[in-house]
Amino acid sequence: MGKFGFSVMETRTVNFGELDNRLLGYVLENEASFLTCISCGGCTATCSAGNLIDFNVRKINLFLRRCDIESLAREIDKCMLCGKCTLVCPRDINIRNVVMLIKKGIVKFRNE
Amino acid sequence: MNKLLPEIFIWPFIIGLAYFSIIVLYRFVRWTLGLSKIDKIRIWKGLRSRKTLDSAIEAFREGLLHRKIFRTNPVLGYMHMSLAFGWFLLIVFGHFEAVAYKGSLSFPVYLPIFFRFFVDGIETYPFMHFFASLMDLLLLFVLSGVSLAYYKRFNKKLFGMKKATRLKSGDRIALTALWLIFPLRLLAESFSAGQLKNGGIITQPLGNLFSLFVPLELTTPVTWLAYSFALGFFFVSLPNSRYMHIPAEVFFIFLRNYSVRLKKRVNTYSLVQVFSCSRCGICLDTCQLNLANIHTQSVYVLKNIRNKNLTDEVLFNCLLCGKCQQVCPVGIELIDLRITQRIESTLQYNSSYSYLAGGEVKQADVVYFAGCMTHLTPSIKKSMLQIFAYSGVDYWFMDEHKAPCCGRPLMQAGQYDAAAVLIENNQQKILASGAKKLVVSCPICYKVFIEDYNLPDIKVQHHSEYLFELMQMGSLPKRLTSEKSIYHDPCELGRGSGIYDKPRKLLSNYTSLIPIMNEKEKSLCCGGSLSNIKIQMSERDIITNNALDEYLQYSPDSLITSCPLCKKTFARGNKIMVKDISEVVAASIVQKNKSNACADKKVLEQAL
Amino acid sequence: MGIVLDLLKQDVRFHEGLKACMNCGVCTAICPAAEFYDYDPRMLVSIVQSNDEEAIIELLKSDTIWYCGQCMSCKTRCPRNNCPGLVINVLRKISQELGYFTESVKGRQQILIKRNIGDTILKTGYCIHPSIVKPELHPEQGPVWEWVYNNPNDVYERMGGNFDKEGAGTLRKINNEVLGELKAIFEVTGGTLLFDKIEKFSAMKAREAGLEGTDGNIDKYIEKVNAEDKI
Amino acid sequence: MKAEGKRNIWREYQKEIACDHFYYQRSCIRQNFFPASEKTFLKILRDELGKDIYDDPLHTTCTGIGYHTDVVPFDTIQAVVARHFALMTEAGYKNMAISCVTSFGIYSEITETWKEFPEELEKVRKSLKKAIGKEFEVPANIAHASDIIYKFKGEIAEKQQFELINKQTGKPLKIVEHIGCHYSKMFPSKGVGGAEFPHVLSGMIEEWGGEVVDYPERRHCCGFGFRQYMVQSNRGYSLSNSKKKFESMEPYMPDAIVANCPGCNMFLDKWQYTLAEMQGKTYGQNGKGIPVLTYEELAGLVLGYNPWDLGLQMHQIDCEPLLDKMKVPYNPEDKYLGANKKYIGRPEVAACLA
Amino acid sequence: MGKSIVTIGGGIAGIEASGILAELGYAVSVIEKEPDFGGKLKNWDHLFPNMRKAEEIEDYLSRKGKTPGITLFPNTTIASFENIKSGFVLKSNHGVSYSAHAVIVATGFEVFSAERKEEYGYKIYDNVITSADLEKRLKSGTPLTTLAGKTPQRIAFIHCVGSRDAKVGNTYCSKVCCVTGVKQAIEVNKLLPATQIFNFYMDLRMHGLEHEEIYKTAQEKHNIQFIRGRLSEVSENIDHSLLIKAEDTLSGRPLKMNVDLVVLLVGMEPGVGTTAIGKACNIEFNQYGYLKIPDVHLAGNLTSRKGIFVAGSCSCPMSVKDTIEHARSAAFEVHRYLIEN
Repeated sequence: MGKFGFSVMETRTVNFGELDNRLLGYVLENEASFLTCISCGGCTATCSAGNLIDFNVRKINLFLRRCDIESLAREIDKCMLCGKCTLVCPRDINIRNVVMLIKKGIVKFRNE
Repeated sequence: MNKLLPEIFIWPFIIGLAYFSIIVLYRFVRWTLGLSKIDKIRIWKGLRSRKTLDSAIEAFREGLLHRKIFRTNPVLGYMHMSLAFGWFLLIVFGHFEAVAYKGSLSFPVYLPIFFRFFVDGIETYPFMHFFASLMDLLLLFVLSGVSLAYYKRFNKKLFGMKKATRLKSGDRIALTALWLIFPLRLLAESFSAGQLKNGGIITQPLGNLFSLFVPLELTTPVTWLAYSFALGFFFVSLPNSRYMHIPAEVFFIFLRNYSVRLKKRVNTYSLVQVFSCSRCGICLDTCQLNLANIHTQSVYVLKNIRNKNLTDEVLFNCLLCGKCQQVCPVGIELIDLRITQRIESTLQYNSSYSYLAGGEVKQADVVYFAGCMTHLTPSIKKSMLQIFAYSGVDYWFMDEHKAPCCGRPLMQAGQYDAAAVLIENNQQKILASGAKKLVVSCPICYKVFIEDYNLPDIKVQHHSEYLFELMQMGSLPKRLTSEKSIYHDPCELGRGSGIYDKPRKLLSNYTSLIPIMNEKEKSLCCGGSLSNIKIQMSERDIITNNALDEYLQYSPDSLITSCPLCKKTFARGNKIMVKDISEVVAASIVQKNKSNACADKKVLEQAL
Repeated sequence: MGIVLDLLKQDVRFHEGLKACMNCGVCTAICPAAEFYDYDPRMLVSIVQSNDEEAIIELLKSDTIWYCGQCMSCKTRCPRNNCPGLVINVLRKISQELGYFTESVKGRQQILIKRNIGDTILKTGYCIHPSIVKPELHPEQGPVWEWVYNNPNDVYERMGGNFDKEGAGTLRKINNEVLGELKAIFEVTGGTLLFDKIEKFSAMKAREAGLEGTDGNIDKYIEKVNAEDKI
Repeated sequence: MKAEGKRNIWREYQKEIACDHFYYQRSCIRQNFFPASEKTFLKILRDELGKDIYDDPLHTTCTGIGYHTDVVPFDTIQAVVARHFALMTEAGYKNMAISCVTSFGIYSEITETWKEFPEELEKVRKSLKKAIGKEFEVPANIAHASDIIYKFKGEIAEKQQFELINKQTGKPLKIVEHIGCHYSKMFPSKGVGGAEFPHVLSGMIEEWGGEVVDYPERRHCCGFGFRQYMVQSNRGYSLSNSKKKFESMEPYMPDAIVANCPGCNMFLDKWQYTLAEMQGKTYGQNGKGIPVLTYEELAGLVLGYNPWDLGLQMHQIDCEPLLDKMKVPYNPEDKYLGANKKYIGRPEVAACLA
Repeated sequence: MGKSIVTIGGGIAGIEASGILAELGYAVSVIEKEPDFGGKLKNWDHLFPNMRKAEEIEDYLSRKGKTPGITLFPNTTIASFENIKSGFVLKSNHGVSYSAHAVIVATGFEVFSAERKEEYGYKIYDNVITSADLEKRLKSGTPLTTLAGKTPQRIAFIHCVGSRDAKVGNTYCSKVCCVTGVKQAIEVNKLLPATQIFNFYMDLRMHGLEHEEIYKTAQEKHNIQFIRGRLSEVSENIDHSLLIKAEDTLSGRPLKMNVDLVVLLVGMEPGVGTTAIGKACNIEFNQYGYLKIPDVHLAGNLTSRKGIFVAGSCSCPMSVKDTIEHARSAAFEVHRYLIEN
C-alpha cells in the first residue's frame, strides 16, 4: 500500500492465452467421456458433499478447463466419491474417475 | 551302471534343483521375515498346534489333489491332479524303489529321478517288477494330464473355458520344459529298457519295439540328457514363472491356517498370495467384465503385481463383485488384495472433510441410514418410512437432509484414511443417538457399517434383514400376490455379507420366487458397482443388459433386489419392472391399511 | 411482496434498468469491476430478477452492490436493453434508505462520501472543490497538484479563472442565494433526507460497535471505515 | 483494420449539434484540474468561430458525482438539472453545451427518462416549482462541448497553425483517444460515431493531421468509478483499470492521449505518475509518461495558443516532448509562473518520471 | 386445368413448390431477381445434419426447375402488382405482365449484416468473418488462413450474432446458427487439426433429432471447446490477431482470449426482397418483419390476402430441410385453393 493507501489489483479475468493445461490433457486422455460435459449441473444438484457444504462438482470441469489448479485442488478434496453424480450425468461421464485422475494428476504434476 | 554316458548328464537337473531350492527357501524366509510381529507370533504358536497337521492335509488335498478345481471343473481338476499328484507319486515311489534298490536310505538325490538309467535289468532288488510297472503306470497317469494340457492350449472349449491366461516368456519356458519332462522320461526309460531290459509293463514293450529301428546306443544317452535338461530348465524357470505357485501355495496354506491376515497395506503376505496364483484362469471365466471385452481380471492383477507393472487402468477396472474370489481354487483373497493395491496407489491423494464437524443428532430406538444411492431411488426411502410408520418404530432418519456418505465408496477406491473421517463423523452421531439398532437401506453402506464402524451394542441390519425380523414379530402384513418374481442378490449383500435367505424368506410372503441358475453365491453383478472407477457407462450397460436378458428368460413379472444401486442400474435397462424388497413390503401396507392413510400421507410428504 | 421489492418497483430506474435478463454475460465480460473485484453484474441482476426478497436483502447488506464503478458499459452491450448499472443505483439507494449499507465494508463508506462530496455540494455548489483535494489525502495527485493546491489564487487566475470570486467563470464563488436554492431542492426532493439517513444509520452502527464519542461524534468509526477495518 | 468499415459506422451516427447560441454548463472536475480548457473552449467558440455562448454565474454543479456516488437521489439530481433548464430558459437559450461528460450523461439520462416516463417529468416540474418556484423547458439540443468542437473541426483546421505531425520524422502523430464512458455508452445515438467507434475525438485528430491509434482496450473505462476513487482505500480499482489501458496502448507507442471527459483526463495523467512511483513503470517513450490532453488543449495547440495559457503546466505528465515534436514554441521559464508572471515556486520534480 | 401461378423467388422454396404444382398440371412462372436459380444454396458447402454436399440439393432443384409447365424468369423483379377478378396481374421490371390465379411468395431470407453488430468489428478488423463467408471459403477449397496468410492457431465461433438481440432489433432465435456453428467447427477441425476451436454460446439450441449428436461429436472427437458466454466485444491487437471478451458465465468471471480468426454465426433476417414484395402485394408482416401467417399451427402457408401464399424462410427462419417441407405444403395449399375457387 505504501504512501498511497491502495495498490494495484490483481485481475480476475480468465486469460486463455496463458493457461497451463497439462492436467487437463492428462485427465481427458485418461477419461475421454469428460470431453462431453455440457455443464448442466445435474451432478452438483445431487452431490452429497454439495448438500453439506459449498461444493460444486460442475465447477471441477471449469477449474480444470481454465487450469485453475489451486481452486481445483481445494474443491476436489471435498468430494466423498459417493458416485451419485456419475449416476445422474446425462452424458454418462465417469465423474468418479475424473475425480481420481485429478487427484492423481495434482500429485503427479506437483512433483514434476 | 550305464557306461555309455558319464554321470555328468545329471548336472542340468542338479543345478536346476539347487537353484530352485535356494530361491524358494530364500523367498520363504523373506516372506516370513516381512510379516508383522503379530503374524510371526501367530506362526510360532501355530507351528506347534494341530494347525500344522491340518495345513499339511490341506496342502495335500489342494496342492496335489486340487479338490477345489475338481469341484468347479472336473476335467481341469483331473489335469492338475494328474500332473501334480502323479508327479508326487512318481517321486515318492521312486524313492521307495531307490531304497529297495540300495537297501539303505542313503543314495544320491538324483538316483530316483534317473533310476532306470542307472539300474541294469540283470541286477535284482525287492519288488523290482512291481516298482517298474507301478512307475510306468504313474508315468502314464501324469502323461494323461500332460496330453490334456496340450489339448487345452489348442482347444480350451473342451474344458468349458472361454478364456486362457496369456503367457509370459518365463511361463513359456517352464511350460515347455514341463510338457517335455514326462514324454522325455517315457522315451528315455523305454530306450533304456530296450538296452538294459529294466522296463515295466509299458516301457519294456516300448523299448523292445524301439530297439528294432532306433539306434539305442545313441538315443538313450541323448534322451536322458534331454530329460535332465528339461528338468533343469523347469526348476530354473519355476521361481520366475507361474509354477512358483506350487511351493507358494503350500506356504500360503500354512500361513492362512496360522491365522495370518491381509492388512490394509501391501505386505509379504500379499506377495505369498500373489505367488500362489497358478493362473488357472478360473477367475477369468467367471468375470462379467469379459462381456464388455475388459481384461483386467484378478489373474492379471496378480501377474502385474508380480511383474511390477500394475496400472490404474487395470487396478481400478473391477466391479469387486467377489465372484472370482468365490471360485478361486487357491483361496486367494482377491478382493482385499486389489483393495490393498488401491490403497497403496492412492496414498498421496488428498482429501479434506473439515466441513463435517458436528451435525444434528436425534434420540431414537432405531437409526435409519438410507444412503446416497437410496436418495437417488426415493421410492425405497418412501417405502421404508411407510413401514416405520406402520410398525410404529421410534426412529431417526439420520441422512434425511444432510449427512456424509458412509465411507465405503472411498474405501473401494482405496482411500481408507479419507473414509475414516466420514466414518468417525457418522459413528459419533449414531452413538449419540442412543439407538440400539441401525437400519441401512444400501448394502454398500451396510458392509462398511458392519466391518469398519465401531458400534458396540448397536445391531446393524440391512433393511431386508430388518424387515424379515419385523415380519417374524408379526409387525408386517403378509399378502401373497400372484406375481412371479426373481430375486437378484446384490453383490455386497450376498457374496459380500452372506445374506441370502432372509430376503427370500421375507419375499415368500408376498410373491413367488422363481429359482434361477445364477443365484446366491453365483449371482450376477448388476454392473452398477461403485467399485469400478474405470468402466464406461456403455460397458456397464452391456453387463446390465446381459444380466437382465438372463433373468428375462424366466419370464418373471418383476425383478426384486435389495440394493438401491442394483435397482437404479437395472431400471436403466428399461426391460422389466424393478422393485426393491422394501417396496414389495410397503405395497402390502397401502392395501391393508386405509385407516392409516392420513399418517401415511404425512410420512409420504416427509419422505418426499 | 415485501418492502424491498416494493421499493425496487417504485423506482423508475429499476424499470429502465431491468426488463428481462437472459444471463448471457456480456455485461460481466466488459465490466471493469468484475475484472478486479469478486463481482459479477450478471449474477447480481439474476438475484434481483429472482424476486427473492431475502436474497435481495442479503445483497443490500453485502459489498457486492458497492463494487460497480458506474461506467455503464453494461448498458451499451446488453442484448435485452437492460442496464445493470442502473439497477445498482436503485439497490444502493434502497440499501441506504433501509440502513443495510452499514452491514458491509464497502457500504459503510457512504458516510465518507456523504461528508466529502455531499457536504461540499451544499457548501460550495460544486461536487469537487480544490479545498477538499488535500495532497496528504491524495498522494496520487502528485507534486504538480500540490503546487496548484498551495497557490490556488495565482494558478487559477493565470488559467483565466475566477477563483472564489463573485461573477461567472472557473471556480467562481456560488452565491448564497443560489446555494439556498440548491438546499431547497435537496429539501423538497429527498436529498437532505438521504444525507440524514446516511448520518443516522452510520451513527447507529458506530454506537452498536462502541465507536461513538462522548459528544456523539463518530470520528473513530469513520477512521475505521476509511481503513476498511472490521466493525 | 479497414477504415471503410469505420466510416460506414460513423455515417450511421450523425447526431444533431446546434450551430450557435449555447448555454454553457461547467464541470466540477475540469474547473479544478483543467480550468484553462473551459476558458479555451469559450475563447475558440467566441473568438475563432464567432459563436454566442452564455456562461451563467447562477448555475451550479449538476451533482452528478454525488449521484453516481449514491448520496444524491435521482429525484434531487433531476430537480437540479431542471433548475439549470429553468436558468437556460430564463436566459433565453435553447441549446445546452456541456463541459463535463458525466453531466452530459446525466442530462441525457434524465431527458430520456422523461421521454419514456412522462410522469417523471411532471413530478420534477412540481418539485422544482415547490422548491424554488421556477419553471423550465427541456432544451432543444444538448451537446457535449467536444461535439461542438467536432462540428467545427473543419473551421478550426482552416485557422490551423500547427499540424498534428511529428516534425522530426514528418509522420502524423500517433494519438490515442479516450472517450468518457458516459459520453455514448449509455445512449450510443447521442454520441458522434456511436458507442463502439466514437468519432468525436478521432474526427478532430484526423482533421488536424494526426493518426488515431486503435488499441485493444480503447473502449475500457479509465477506472474513475466515482466511489472507487473518492474513497482512498478503493483507489486501487481506479488505478488498475487505467493500468490495463496503458499496457494495452504501450506497444503502439502513442505520442499523446486525448480525452473528452474530465475524470479520464485527470486519471490518465495522474495514474501514470502513481504507477511510476509504485512500480517504476512508465508507458511513454524515453522512460517518460504519455502526455494527456483535453480536446480543447489539442485544439488550442493546433490554433497556436501559448501552451501555458492552455494550462499544460497543470499536467503531471510533461507535455514538452509533444510540443517539441509539433515544433510548438514555448518558454520553459514561463511554465510555472503565477498570475502576472509572478514567481510562485515550482512543483517538486517527480523523480519517477524524470 | 389451365390455371396459372406466379412464384416470386427462385430459391429452394420457390423451385420446390413450383415443381410440385407444375407436376399437378399448373402453369407456373418463377420470377427470380438473380441471373440464376437456387438462392443461397449455391453459397453453402455441406448441409447439416448429414454433411451432404449442397450441390446435390442444387442438382435436385435444377431438375425440378425443368419440370414441364414451369417457366423460369431470371433477372426479373416485380414492379407492380394488381388485383383482378380471377386473381392477380404482376408486371415485371422488363414490362412483362404475368397473370396468376394464385401467387406464392418465396423470397427467402437475408443473412444478418454483421457490421451492424459494431462491437464485433466485422468489415473493420481483418480477421473477423461470418459463417456465410466461411461457408464460401470451405466451398472454394482455398486454405483457411488469416488475411495475412497465417494458419490460425485459435478460432472462435460466436453464436447468436444478429439473433436474440434487441440491440439490432432481432429478438428471435434464427434456429439454424447453433448447428451451423458446430458443423463448421467440426469441418474446420478436420481441415486444421492443430487449431484450437472455441464456440461461445448462450444456449445450444440443437433442435433436430441428430443435432445434439453433432454437438456431442464435436466435443468428443473434435475437441471443440464450448464456452458459455455471449461475446461482448472484439478488438484488434497490434499483430492483427483479435482480443475477444466474454463472461465465462459458468465461473462468473470475465474471460479474454486472443484468437486469430473470429467467425460470427450470423442469423437470418427478412430480406429487402421480402419487404418490397410484401408491400407491393399489400400483405401483412409480423413484428419481426417476416411475412405474417394467420395461424402458426394451421395456416403456415397462408398470408393475410386470399390467393397469396408463402413458402420458405420469408415467413420465419428455416433450415434447408424445413424449407423444402414448407414449400411442399405450400404447393398443397395452393392446389387446394385453386380447386376450391
